[in-house]
Amino acid sequence: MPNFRYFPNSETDVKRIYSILNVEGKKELFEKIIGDIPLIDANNLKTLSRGMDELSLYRYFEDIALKLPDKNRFSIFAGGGVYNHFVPAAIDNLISRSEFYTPYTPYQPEVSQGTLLALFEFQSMAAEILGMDVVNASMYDGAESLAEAILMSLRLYLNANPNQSLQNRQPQNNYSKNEINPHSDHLILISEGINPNYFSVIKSFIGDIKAKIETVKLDRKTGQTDLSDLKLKLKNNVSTVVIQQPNYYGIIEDLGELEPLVHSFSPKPFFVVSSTEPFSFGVINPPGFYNADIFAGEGNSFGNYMNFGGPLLGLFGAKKDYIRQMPGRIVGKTKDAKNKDAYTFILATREQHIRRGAATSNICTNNSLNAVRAAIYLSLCSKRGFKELSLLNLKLAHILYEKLLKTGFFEPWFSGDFFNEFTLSIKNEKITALRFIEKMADKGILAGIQVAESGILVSATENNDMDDIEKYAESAKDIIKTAA
Amino acid sequence: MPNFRYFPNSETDVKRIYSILNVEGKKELFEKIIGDIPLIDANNLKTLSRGMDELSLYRYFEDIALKLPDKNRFSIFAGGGVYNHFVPAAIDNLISRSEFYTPYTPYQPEVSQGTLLALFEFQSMAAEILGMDVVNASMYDGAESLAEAILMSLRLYLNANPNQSLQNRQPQNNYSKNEINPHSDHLILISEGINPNYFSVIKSFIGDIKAKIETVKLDRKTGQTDLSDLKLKLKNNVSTVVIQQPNYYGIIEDLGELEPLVHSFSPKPFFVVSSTEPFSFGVINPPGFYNADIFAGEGNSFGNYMNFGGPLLGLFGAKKDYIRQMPGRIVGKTKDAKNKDAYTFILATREQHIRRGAATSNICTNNSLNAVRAAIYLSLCSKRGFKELSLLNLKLAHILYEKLLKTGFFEPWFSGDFFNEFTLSIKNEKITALRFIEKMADKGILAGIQVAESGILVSATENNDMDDIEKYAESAKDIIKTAA
Amino acid sequence: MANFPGISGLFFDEDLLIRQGSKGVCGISIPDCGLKDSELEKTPEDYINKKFIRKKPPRLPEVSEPTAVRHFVRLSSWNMCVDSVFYPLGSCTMKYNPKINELIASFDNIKSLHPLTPAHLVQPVLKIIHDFNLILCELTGLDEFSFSPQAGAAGEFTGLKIIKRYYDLKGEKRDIILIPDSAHGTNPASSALAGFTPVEIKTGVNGHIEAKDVEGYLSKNVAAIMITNPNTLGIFEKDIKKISEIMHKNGSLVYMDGANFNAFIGNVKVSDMGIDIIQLNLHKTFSTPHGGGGPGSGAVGVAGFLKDYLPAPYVSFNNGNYNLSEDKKQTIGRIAPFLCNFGVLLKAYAYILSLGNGNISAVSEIAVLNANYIKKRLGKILNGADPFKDRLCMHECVFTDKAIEENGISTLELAKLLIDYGFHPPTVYFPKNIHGAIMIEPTETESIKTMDKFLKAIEKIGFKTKKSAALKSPRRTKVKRVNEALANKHPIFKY
Amino acid sequence: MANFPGISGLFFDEDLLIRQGSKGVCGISIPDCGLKDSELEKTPEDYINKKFIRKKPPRLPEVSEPTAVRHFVRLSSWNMCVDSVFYPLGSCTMKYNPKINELIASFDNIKSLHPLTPAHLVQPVLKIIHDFNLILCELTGLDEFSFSPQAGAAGEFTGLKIIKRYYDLKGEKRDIILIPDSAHGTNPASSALAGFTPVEIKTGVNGHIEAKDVEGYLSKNVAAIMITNPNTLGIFEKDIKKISEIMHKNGSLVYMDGANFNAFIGNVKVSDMGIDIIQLNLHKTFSTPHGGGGPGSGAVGVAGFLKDYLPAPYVSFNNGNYNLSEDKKQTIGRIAPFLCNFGVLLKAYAYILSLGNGNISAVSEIAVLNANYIKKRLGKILNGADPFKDRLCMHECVFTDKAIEENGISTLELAKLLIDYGFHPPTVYFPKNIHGAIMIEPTETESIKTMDKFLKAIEKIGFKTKKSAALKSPRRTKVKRVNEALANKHPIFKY
Ligand SMILES: Cc1ncc(COP(=O)(O)O)c(C=O)c1O
Ligand SMILES: Cc1ncc(COP(=O)(O)O)c(C=O)c1O
Repeated sequence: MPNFRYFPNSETDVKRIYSILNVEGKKELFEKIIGDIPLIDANNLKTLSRGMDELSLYRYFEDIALKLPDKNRFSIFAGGGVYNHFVPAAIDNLISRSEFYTPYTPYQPEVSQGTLLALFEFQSMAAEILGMDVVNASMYDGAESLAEAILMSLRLYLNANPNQSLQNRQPQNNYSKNEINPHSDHLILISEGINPNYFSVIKSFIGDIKAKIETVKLDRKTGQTDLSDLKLKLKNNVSTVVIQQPNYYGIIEDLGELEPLVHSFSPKPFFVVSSTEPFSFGVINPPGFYNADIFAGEGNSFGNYMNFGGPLLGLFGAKKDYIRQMPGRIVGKTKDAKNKDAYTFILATREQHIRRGAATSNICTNNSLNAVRAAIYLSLCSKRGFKELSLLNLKLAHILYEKLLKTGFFEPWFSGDFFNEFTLSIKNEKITALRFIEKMADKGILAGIQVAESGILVSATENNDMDDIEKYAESAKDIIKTAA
Repeated sequence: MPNFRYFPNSETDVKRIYSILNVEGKKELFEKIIGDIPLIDANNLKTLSRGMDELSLYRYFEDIALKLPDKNRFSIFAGGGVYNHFVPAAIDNLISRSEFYTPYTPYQPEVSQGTLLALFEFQSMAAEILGMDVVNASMYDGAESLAEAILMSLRLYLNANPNQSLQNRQPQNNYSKNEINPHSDHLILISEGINPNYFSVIKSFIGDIKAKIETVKLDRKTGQTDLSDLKLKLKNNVSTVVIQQPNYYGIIEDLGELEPLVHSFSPKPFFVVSSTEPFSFGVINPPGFYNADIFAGEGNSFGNYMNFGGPLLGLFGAKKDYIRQMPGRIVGKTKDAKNKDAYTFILATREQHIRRGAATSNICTNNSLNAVRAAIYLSLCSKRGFKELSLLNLKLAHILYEKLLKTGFFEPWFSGDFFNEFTLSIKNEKITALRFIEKMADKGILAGIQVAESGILVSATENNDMDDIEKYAESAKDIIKTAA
Repeated sequence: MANFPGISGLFFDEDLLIRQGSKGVCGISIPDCGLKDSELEKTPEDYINKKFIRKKPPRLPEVSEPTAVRHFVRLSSWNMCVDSVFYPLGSCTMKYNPKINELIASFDNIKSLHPLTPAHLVQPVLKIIHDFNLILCELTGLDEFSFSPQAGAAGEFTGLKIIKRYYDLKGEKRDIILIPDSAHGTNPASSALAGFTPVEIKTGVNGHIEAKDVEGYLSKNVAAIMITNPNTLGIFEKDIKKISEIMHKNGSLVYMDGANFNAFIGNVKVSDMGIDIIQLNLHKTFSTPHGGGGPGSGAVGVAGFLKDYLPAPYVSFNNGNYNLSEDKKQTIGRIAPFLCNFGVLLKAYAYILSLGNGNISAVSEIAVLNANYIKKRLGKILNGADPFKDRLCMHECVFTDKAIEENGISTLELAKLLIDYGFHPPTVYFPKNIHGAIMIEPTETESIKTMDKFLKAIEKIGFKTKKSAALKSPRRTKVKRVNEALANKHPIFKY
Repeated sequence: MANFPGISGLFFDEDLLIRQGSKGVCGISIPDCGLKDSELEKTPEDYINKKFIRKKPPRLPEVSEPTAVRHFVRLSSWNMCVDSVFYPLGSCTMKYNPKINELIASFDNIKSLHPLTPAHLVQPVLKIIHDFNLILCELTGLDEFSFSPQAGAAGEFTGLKIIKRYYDLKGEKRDIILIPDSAHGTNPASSALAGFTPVEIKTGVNGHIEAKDVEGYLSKNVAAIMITNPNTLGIFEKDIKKISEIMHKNGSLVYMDGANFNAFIGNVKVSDMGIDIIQLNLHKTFSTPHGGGGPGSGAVGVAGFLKDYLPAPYVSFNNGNYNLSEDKKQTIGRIAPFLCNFGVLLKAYAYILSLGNGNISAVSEIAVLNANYIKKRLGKILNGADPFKDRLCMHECVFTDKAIEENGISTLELAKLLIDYGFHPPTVYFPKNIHGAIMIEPTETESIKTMDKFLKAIEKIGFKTKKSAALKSPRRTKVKRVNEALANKHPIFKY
């Protein structure tokens, strides 16, 4: 048995256990347990070296980091679902406390009040920002959250319209009836303004059930979901309408127009709003303001790093009445044996560890730590800071937008209002969006995301100052002008 | 009153206090207190800008960091009192815990047991490594520690030889007699092997008292303190002999020969050993092994960063009998009211906050946090790791030494054994050590420290691997060969 | 020190932050980003239609940075965690989370990487994912892993989707997944989510599924068996090879829930058990911290014939370049919005590089030894409570409440009493097929010394504790027994 | 929540690490640094003379990384700290330590900088030191600062050395330093260390030194007065200008202990008080954390005529280049082995840049307001205990034990009882000239809400606590009242 820095037992300790167990050594131990399945000799594993001390490991990854774009010299104007916001130092300091990052899920509330209270505060603050009644303690990310929101809307729709439920929904086994994934053949209307990756994830989730997806067009001019197309597609079996706010192209949807349309239809479909940038709700009206039934989106902008795309922070909110159909954990306030305030998970009977096959979701491990980061972040921002930062994002994006248009090399895709993200097309056919992004990257700028041959989605956050913005405009001009 | 992120009181809160105090505003407040001294308007301060949000501040220092040698591409072979050792990640994680870095000195032991126990462990481990009876809870750095050690030796010498004390040592005032700084005219012998910066600090400390300093030569061949010169200089009024181990030039001193000489002289001088690299004591015999009376040196190599030279970690140890003359804080083990183990500062009557002008030192704030870092570091190293790392340092330095000699462009200054540091001279007169260091720096190597026109002091630690060492040798060859 | 780690000490209570505010106070300063004064003065109305503009800002706390920091520092102190206590939560593999891995994952250039950065700029990152795949393949004997799934349950869902698609494309209608009664709740839930009907099969008396029992459940409707190995009783599924054969003969697939991979990593390959699909919980076996609930990473691996079903995108390697590809013909599609939980995966990768082939097999060896040490010693203490007395367990062991109940102590009370002794309780009342289950997983990063104290505590609790004291437990904690019934009766989910 | 933050909770006891080891275990792995096997096998004897080689390795713990980490995590939880409690330790300025400053000081390229890196490579670092000097000069009105001193006491020593050298070079033999009785212990100790004889002068009834009293102490032997302003009673030395005049007229100098600079930073310049030399404790006024005892930084500033006496080296600026220079003609020499405690200074610099000229004066304004709020309210609660009832204090206030003693509670007991209420005690029994002194410094980073709770706690302690309870305090802490007498009788200073 090799000694290794993470093993507290010495060779002698290990020998002692072997002798207590009356087993001679590793070979006998495993053979006794696993029978005739062959043992491997790990020493022969070819994909691994012998092991690494900490210094070598540090140098190894340091080398890797040095080969990546240098964070401190690379301006990021890409959004598309993940935004480059600044993370105050207090968050990392607090989250690096073992008590936050090394416990398990708070199954024993008496020794987990810290995480539970932080999550309760997260739920409360997120609910305020979204204007929703109730927000859960996190989902994986915006996409998974939205897919689960659609499943939930199907369940709700079935409950509200029992006659619309399909054939046999009886349990075929000792699990109670399958509630996660209703076997309905309803129609889900999804705006084309939804993030395309989210759309893919939804398809993966919905793919194996009877429900169908139809998309609702965007207005070519404004970039908002087309009201008349929605009207056209609102049929009798539409269970759900999904809108992203601001939408993938950065455009602020007119939820005030969309929602009445949806909710006045009968049988009433569920109005599900998503967002990849809830920072927008510091400036624009939140989903709850427009009577959204469910909100499901991404909360990574709140105190989390981009992490090359994960882990992120799935936000999930709903109207109070729907709480029992929500997926994921919810922290509630209660009392302890001495009648003092205490926090614990509530409504666990929705969840897989109690309800198993009939749970409202399969989610178990979620993204709690990211939610705690968000709780710290929003606390630091405070009421005033959140609003002001949001406004700053709005301004920076608009300044960049104006500057880019002024170069004469860009054309806006849409006329609709936007928050901190917008879509442009490049006016020189000799250079594709992809090539443009590559060329810009050579100059230390991640210019955005390609959304069409010549279409580019650009965002700005407080991490982009006027120098960065000027540099973007100058570099873009140079590149497009000289493209041939 | 401006709102600022570090101020929890709102404008209203501040107004409330003003009204409670019956004061109108800032102007009145300060004028009432300070009378006719003019108030300044901070807004007009020219050396400051308006203030910085965290993001701007971060970017500001990030910019500065980018202009410094990139730690990840710069090999450091400079020692000379501060060594470039690797710091395991666990240390930073633990030290970043608020409970370690944001308390004050543990004046209230009941709420400071964490720091106290950690310091007790530090004292214990440092005492083991140095072979000394007792080590205190830290000094500022090796130089200050050594200067205080010399003062302590003077006090001890006076106590041991009361007839040798000078004229009137009576208190002239209501402070008890001045013990920190004995007005003696004794002689302090200091080996020329002492770090020159330490020597300067000692001179600053000793400068205003009657004691005199004389240096003891190094043997030109071995680089060790010259026994015959020491013998020559050991006179009746020598209170103290100071030797650094390994000495400034990296040479291991033959303490086994020096100590008997010192201690057999009568009246007996105090044998003070210093070190800037106590990592050596994983391989070589520690000061205590040679019956050192006091050890005073630098402990920064244990889990601390170089920090451009500060804060460092002053180590101070002594024989048990001398504990009451030691400077600085000492943690001791005791019992609490329920007879359970508890820790607290002991022998505080030595210290300035009790004894004021008659304390054994003026030190108050010390370098506790650096000592706690060392405690964590030595715990992680553990018995085996400390020894092995020490040996690794020895090997790397010797391999580098051999490689450099092999280039034919270097000549050793001394023949004595060394640990992880050695002195060479450059064999091409066309290039000075200074120029050599500059040229090497251009190649990403901090080659060492200039110790003479053509002399260079070079060290190696576990942070220098064979690639770095090869690169050093190759680059050195190129530079010296082509120097003209 | 005390005989047991649990003692009483000074805590600091803390109000909700929303109650600590003062009007206008805020814990950040807003950058001006170089905006001109004229721009700084502008309002939302200058940019967007008034109808969109939020009038009532969200009611967030109004606190300074010091107030917020003190709040969360105090909160944190109310948590137990792996770094503060022995945390033998069964089936959770609460091993030590190495600090160097946290440091590496927090390197600026890594944590601030946008997922849609062009591939040629992120080659080293793609290479990590590519190489980690090869390592997991060699460790399991399977042929390709996808890192899309964000946690174990998502991995199960992904695996089941693959099964679904496999049969769909084969034109076979199979909608049953066989799942042992000891399975984790996510197994049936994921099956249902993927559109299957989970059917429960009973564990045999020896603590594992008997091959012969499986036969009874078979039909042409059975798509797969979803088997946790070792199972949540800590018992190795001895018949696994035979079960795989039976399933394959039935035209069905074998899914293994690999959450307990820590039990044999580096010593046995799952390919040798006939496994077709597995998910590995990197946040368990591969040491990434659990974060008080997440995030995780649930890599899914498959045998060769299922490679083309894996989610999009994946990292391809062609002509010396790594790329994000979506060209798998039968892919089940996208599971996550971006490539993977890279921030988690990276720590797992650093962990496996640290261990290397020289130390990896010792992980499971010591994990199994430690669990058996507890099983053996606790089996003596809790006489009659070890349902599998004569068997060696793997990484965890499970006891009934028999012995303690005879002394009037319930499993729940044991759990709460252990807290006062300074230990996190084991997993309790799971799996369901063990009466009052107490499920203990020590992991390889705990010492005999620690386990001995834990065992002593259980002995004291089981045999020297009065019911009245048990009812009042835990008594040292900040909050005493939490009223869960009340919490559910009147849900209060925000302030 | 509870009315007061102090409540009881679950702690974890922890043995000395040396008792937790197991033979051969170790918490690091040794790199091979690319050494060949033949080199790896070598022993010390292959390199150095046998006589030097240590035979018995130091007896250090033998523990794994998890064991060490858990140990120190547990230890840490036994500490009170600014981030967890109100810490109104008088004259210690326990303000909030901004996290961003910690982050900046831990940037790789900064923390790993060798002090002897050639100057042309470290220009930005030297510029920081240079610029910080200018800022401190403008804030104080003095003409140059040295950053050599490692803490406040070292700053005092440096200042006193300057005084010493000044008179030596002038050929005047002056060896007395006048020091008020309320001065911090370091003042007389530093004076003695610098070769002076400290002479104590009495504080007047109004809490400050009366100019007329100073006259009585004057002689040609008086080198300087060393005056803390505001003094440790929190009282501004109202006569300071006059005292300076008197001293200067006597040919003596005026040294100000600037540890309490937080009281008027940004509102008053010390040059306007006639100060010749000052030390500023950057670890107090400038927000750098105190680290449970240190490190600190005690920058020393002087008026123009003393610039040439400052320690070596210093940062010079010539022809666009920053350099380390040692060319000051009358320099007292070197105080520290390298330039300064840069790791501390940098945080202080970041702090002052954060505040800027827009916020800096609010620091002292709110610090003074908060202290006066406590003074006023507590003065009512502790009737008769405020020795300077009708005066405004500055950053801190001080009370006698009169009111509480009437109720049988001593200052020490008040301190220990406050702990149970969840507050760090104020500084107690200092300064000596106040009976049973209770010295409270809230700083500007605490809220009225927090102070109100603290005041309520004192009220309860002073008037509703039984002596028997007081004697047993603190009772919530891990260890109860620590036996300091025993500790000193039989010193045990290592395991
Ligand atoms: C056996 C088993 N399977 C699956 C899971 C689910 O994994 P996750 O929580 O990562 O979704 C768990 C986690 O507790 C488990 O123990
Ligand atoms: C008034 C005063 N002067 C001097 C000092 C000494 O400063 P330091 O502890 O940094 O040496 C202190 C520190 O407590 C102090 O309060």
